[in-house]
Amino acid sequence: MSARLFSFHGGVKPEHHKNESAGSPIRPAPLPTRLIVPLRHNTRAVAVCRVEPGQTVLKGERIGDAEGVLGTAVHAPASGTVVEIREHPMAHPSGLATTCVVIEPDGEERWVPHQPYDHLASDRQSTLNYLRDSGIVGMGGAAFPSHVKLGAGSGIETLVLNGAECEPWITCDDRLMRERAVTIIDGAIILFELIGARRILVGIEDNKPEAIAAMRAAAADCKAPIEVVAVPTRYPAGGEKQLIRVLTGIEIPHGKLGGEYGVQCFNVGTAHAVHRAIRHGEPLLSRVVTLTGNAAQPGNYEVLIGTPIADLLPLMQPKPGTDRYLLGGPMMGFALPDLSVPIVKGSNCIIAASQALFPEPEPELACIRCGECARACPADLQPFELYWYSRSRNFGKAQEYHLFDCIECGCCAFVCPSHIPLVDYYRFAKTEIWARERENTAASQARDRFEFRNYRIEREKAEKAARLAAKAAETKAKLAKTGEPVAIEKGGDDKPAVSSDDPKKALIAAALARAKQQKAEVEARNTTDLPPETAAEIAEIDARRKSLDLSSKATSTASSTPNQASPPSVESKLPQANDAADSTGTAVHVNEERK
Amino acid sequence: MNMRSFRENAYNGLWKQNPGLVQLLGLCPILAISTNMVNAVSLGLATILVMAVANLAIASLRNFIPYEIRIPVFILVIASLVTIVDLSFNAWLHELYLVLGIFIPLIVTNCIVLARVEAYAAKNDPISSTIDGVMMGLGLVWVLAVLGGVRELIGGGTLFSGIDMIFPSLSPIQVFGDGYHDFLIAILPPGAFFALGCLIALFNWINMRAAARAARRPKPVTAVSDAEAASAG
Amino acid sequence: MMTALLIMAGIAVVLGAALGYASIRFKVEGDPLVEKIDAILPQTQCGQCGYPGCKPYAQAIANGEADINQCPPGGEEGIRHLADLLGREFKPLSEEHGVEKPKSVALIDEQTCIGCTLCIQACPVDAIVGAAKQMHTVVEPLCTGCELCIAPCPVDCITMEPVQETVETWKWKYPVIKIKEEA
Amino acid sequence: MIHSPYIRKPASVSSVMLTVLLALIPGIAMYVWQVGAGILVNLLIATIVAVAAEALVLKLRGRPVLLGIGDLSAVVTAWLIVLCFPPIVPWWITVIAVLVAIIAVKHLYGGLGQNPFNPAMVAYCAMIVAYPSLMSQWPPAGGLDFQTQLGLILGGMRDIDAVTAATALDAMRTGLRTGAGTIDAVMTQPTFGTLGGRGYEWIALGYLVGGLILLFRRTITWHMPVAFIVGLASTACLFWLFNPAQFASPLFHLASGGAMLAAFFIVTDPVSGATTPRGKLIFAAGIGILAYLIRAFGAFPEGIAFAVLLMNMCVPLIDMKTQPPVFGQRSRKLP
Amino acid sequence: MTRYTAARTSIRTASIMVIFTLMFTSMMSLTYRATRPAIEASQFAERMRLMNEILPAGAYNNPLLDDYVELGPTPELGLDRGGRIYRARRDGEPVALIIEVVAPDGYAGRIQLAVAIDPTGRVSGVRATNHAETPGLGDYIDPRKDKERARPWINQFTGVSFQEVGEESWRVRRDGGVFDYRIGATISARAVTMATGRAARFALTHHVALFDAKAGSRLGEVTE
Repeated sequence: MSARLFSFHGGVKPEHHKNESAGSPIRPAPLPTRLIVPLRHNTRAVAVCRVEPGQTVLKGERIGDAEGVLGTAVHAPASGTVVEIREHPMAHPSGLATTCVVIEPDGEERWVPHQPYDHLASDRQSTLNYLRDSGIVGMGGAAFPSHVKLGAGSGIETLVLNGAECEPWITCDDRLMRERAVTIIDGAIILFELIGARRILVGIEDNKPEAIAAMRAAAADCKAPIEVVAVPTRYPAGGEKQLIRVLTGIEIPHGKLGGEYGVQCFNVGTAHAVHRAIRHGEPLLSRVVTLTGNAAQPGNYEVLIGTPIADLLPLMQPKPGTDRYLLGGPMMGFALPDLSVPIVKGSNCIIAASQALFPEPEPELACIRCGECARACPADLQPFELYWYSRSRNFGKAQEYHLFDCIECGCCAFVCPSHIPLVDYYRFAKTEIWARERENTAASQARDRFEFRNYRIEREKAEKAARLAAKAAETKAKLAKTGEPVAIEKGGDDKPAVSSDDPKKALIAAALARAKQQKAEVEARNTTDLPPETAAEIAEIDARRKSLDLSSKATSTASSTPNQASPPSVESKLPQANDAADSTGTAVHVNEERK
Repeated sequence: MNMRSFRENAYNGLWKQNPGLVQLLGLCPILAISTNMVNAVSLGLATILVMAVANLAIASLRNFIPYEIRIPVFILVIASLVTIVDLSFNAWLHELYLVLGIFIPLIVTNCIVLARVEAYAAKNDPISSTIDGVMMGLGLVWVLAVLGGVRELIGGGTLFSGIDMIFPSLSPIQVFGDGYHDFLIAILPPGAFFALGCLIALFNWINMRAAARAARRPKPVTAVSDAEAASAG
Repeated sequence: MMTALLIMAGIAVVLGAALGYASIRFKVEGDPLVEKIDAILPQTQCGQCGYPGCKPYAQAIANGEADINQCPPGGEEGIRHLADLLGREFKPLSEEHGVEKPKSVALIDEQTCIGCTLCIQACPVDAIVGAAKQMHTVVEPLCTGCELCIAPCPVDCITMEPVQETVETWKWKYPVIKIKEEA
Repeated sequence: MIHSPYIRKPASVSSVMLTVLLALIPGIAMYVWQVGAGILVNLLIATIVAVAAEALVLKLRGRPVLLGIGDLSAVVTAWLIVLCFPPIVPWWITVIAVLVAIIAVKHLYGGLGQNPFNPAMVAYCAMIVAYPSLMSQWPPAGGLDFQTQLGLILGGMRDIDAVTAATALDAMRTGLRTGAGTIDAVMTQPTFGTLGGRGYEWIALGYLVGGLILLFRRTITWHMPVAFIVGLASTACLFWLFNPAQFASPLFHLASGGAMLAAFFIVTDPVSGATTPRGKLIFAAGIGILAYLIRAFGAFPEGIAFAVLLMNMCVPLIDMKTQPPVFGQRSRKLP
Repeated sequence: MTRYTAARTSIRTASIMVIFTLMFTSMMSLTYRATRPAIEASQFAERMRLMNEILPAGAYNNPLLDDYVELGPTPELGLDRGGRIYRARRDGEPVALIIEVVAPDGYAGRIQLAVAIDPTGRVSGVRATNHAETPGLGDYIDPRKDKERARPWINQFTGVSFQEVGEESWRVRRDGGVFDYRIGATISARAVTMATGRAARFALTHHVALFDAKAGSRLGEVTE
């Protein structure tokens, strides 16, 4: 209890509005008529579907396999029948659709066979794979795969458990800690053992005294070095990096994971899910969601992943005046474009919004560079400069001012006296920059491929010329025997492609030509010139013969590309360019777990 | 040399490529001497002379000047001409020289002369080059006259002050009378920038309006009729 | 008088010689401008500009042979960038070279395709794979949407499909500044 | 579509500006008490002209007029202009100054938030350069009744020399330049009070009180006033220690001229000033130092306005070079 | 066209450059020669006009411009590199000294003045011969630019005696002296006034030595 606390720069203190829902215990939400389980977790990771429409699935049965570095598995949240696999709007501000598995639950809740997993007896990698196949991701909001976090870095000193829950209105973690402190602590100890940390710090904002008390009680019962720390209530103290800073003083730069700095952070919900997966063998099928806002019955519900949000709304009984629903907190959440979107692993809260609670912002005024935003920014950015450059589409400058360090926490827009939607400008600039990067990558790829194609065509021409030259030389040799040297020499000079003055080159050309000739003996000689002129004609007249004719040409083209002499740098450049694009993309997309 | 290219030269010099408002060349003398109208116009006239002669000289000699050393040669020619003008004024037009004396050598540093020599005279025949020099000079003169007049009027409440030094029979006009408090900043260097800025803004505004009107009208306006409108106004 | 002439002549000799020397010795070879223009062009290699690819068009712009408004895939934004780079005035896209279209990729109707390989030869970026008498497929990420494969196809089995927005490519909109007149 | 955050702090530009106006009231009250009510006439004129000019330009630019006027920034500019000017300056100088500030300095650059220069200071500089004589006529404290002041402002009286006096700074400068002797000898003139100009030192106190209100309300941060005062006072102190007979004391410099007004109301203008914390310190200290140098060695007795404009020009550079390290980029990674 | 080597190009450009230089430099020098007499005549006339403005034409009858003494550097008159003093005589009797004096403390730098003073210290006339004072503000020291055409400011010195006014009062009013100044432009007036005063004192103290010196001679150190 004597831990020294650090502070992060900036932050704001909005009204917390926790009391509305904090008092009601977690209740299970009723089974919906249809579960819509997205195969996509976030913008980057998509699971590979392994079920077919009409198939019967058991509760907890895997329906999607993890793919890629950031992939995790997807499971059926309830037993029933796969009705269809279709595009359905996902929980994303764009409201765009993604592939979802639609399951009609049979209500029998028949579990797939499962048993506890002994992580102490298994090697580390298989435990990580087990967690991946149990679909464990961060429950704070960004749904970052936990096995990736656990796999990154070694020599981790501190495991931080994030129970700060700093966004207003949200109380799902608060309730979880109050009611299931023991399982959370157990999950934390599993994580602790997996990464081999030396201590566990649980950070909880000091406006949740019941949760702190419950967690302390649970921590006191176990032997692991756990300390439950009350951190000052200040948004965004629950931001992963901010909480690490507050508890340990370590600052993790943008694009880096905590593992490199000897600290790793997990949400309390994640710890709970890890406990379920290891001790009970249950994959991640449900999560606690806060239903609150302009509602008669705000509360916390245990909701199956894939439950359409529309099905949850009756539980909280929205009051009249509700004009939209927010997913997530009011600082970082978004208004749902469509109420049929399903709850996913990162959905922590649904707020019924009304004009009284969340009024329309006042009209945007000019920025007066008062610097309030810079004072509130927890990432120590200069938001007004970012705004200036994003607004004028000067994206290079915006990046110079560390646009991508922005965590979109909304503090700047919260304090802005000119009511500028600052974060919207940053989001706009970020997606615009990504789009441009994609375009540039595509353009340079196209340029390289185009140049390579030109090079290839040139080479083929040169080879043809060389072949002809070799033939001519042969004839010349033949003729030389018969004694007509002068005329032949002229003939040789007429081919500028092969410089006959260099004997070595001529030798190589001759050799090439010989090799080529052997191959070309089966080839039709005039194919290069043929297609444009006669294509239509041939197509009409004799499809069969034409295709026969061309088939040899096509195979020669295909075979010549990879096999023959390596072109200047182009081939080697291509894969590299792709790799670079991938890695920048990855760095850019790494989101932070937050609530 | 036909009428058409003469009109084009005139339109370019007086309006479209006006050295003071569009090319923004020779800002140093423009800003420095436009404190009153008489000084401004007088220097403008001297500039016309230099530009016309320099363009004529370079256009005549252009085939003998290698590309590599064209700039030193141009400057040499211009500087010599300016010196000759300076000396001649001093000897035979001494009254005018007293007013303009310190400004005439400034013409050497006026980029507009070098710019026209480089951009036009080095590529065109002597006659149209001379006309170009005169027209560019006239374009500069009217800008200078407006600028000098405005600054003098606002800054001192007078017009044509100093005219008595050139024509002793004439005297300056006190436009606002004795009670006028001189708005000194107009005559001081900042005033030159403000006045030129406003003039450029006005110029652009007129052009934009003309373009908008031309776009509305079904038949596009030819350059020649615009030139007439410009020289008339 | 003589002294003045001699001094001037001396200066003239030195400067003239230095400039002449410099003009030969420090001549800059190559044209970085072409690279800069090429970087702006969209690299669809569609040839709508009248040149066989983006690089030749860049070369032509740099030489002053082609205008900056001949690239429909680059669109208005591309023309604006070129105008900025070259210090020219913006002008609308030249109609004879085509119109700006949403970005599309070619799609080969697999039922109709007879495997003639004509489109393979037409593709400037080798984005179509297949062999004779085999069905061909467009490698979608590589396709620049140049439409050059459409004309050669004898059975008209290639269509251009606009690229759909996905969650990955979705962009936040520019915040609309709402100015509300009060009272 | 409105995006997050969906909640906002109840803050607005107009409330900031209103606080600034309220904080100016102690200084104005002192002004009326010590020098006379003439200043109120000019304040009224300036306010009306500023609001009218703002409305006109907004209308011409097609911007919402009421929203623009409602932010009160034009009124703040107008008040600051008047408070920098001699209180008996003819009404038309006030009008021209306000028009210059609102139209030329603010709106020609794009309106509120876009002007690189402090409008009030540009207006002051333009007027002192354009009308140096009228802009140097200050009424002695308590020397003129309201009737006379009104006559001077509205232009009835011409013989202005007879009723005015030099400011403390001007008298100090002239005294030292004409070789009238040392600081002590000059300070015996009736223009001087205990610290600065007689009467005017009370006004400075009024501004100080207002400034403390702003600090207390967190409308401004401590950086700029402190850096400005330290910059001015320490430079003055350096010269004063070097030669106390020829250079006035730091206290004199703080109490005379517009030092206090500048410290809390002028250098703290957010639009044209530096914004990063370190940048604020450099910016304001730079103004203090330059202001002293112009006062002591320049052509005009008061140098704050010129110093502000000079430092305004450096703001982009200062802000660029003083960006605080972003989260995670601090040199110390571990505490 | 053949390709030139660096050396050949250098020789070619250098020779063309020399031809042009010689051509135009000769043109310049010819013009210079042709215009020199006329220029000198104009300059002479100009100087005489100035002299006659501060010294009535009939007041002297010696060739004024030839009757001068050269001064070495004289800080008292602000002459860093020396100057000339012309001596006006009528039938051999001293009438006035015309002193070139520089006021170093003008608003915009140095103000050059020509001051005519009779041996008793009475100023006969003052003219600013060269200055850069602010147009419209400080340039009233030049009577041609003075808005008060009827009563130019600089004419107030005419006929004023240095001895009568006294050194203490030879200042502008603002500094406690007797001379007028224009509101807002005290510095110019102050500079001219003080420089005129210094010239008058110089003339008063040194007039014997100055009138006695041989025409065209150079006075190194002026002594009593």
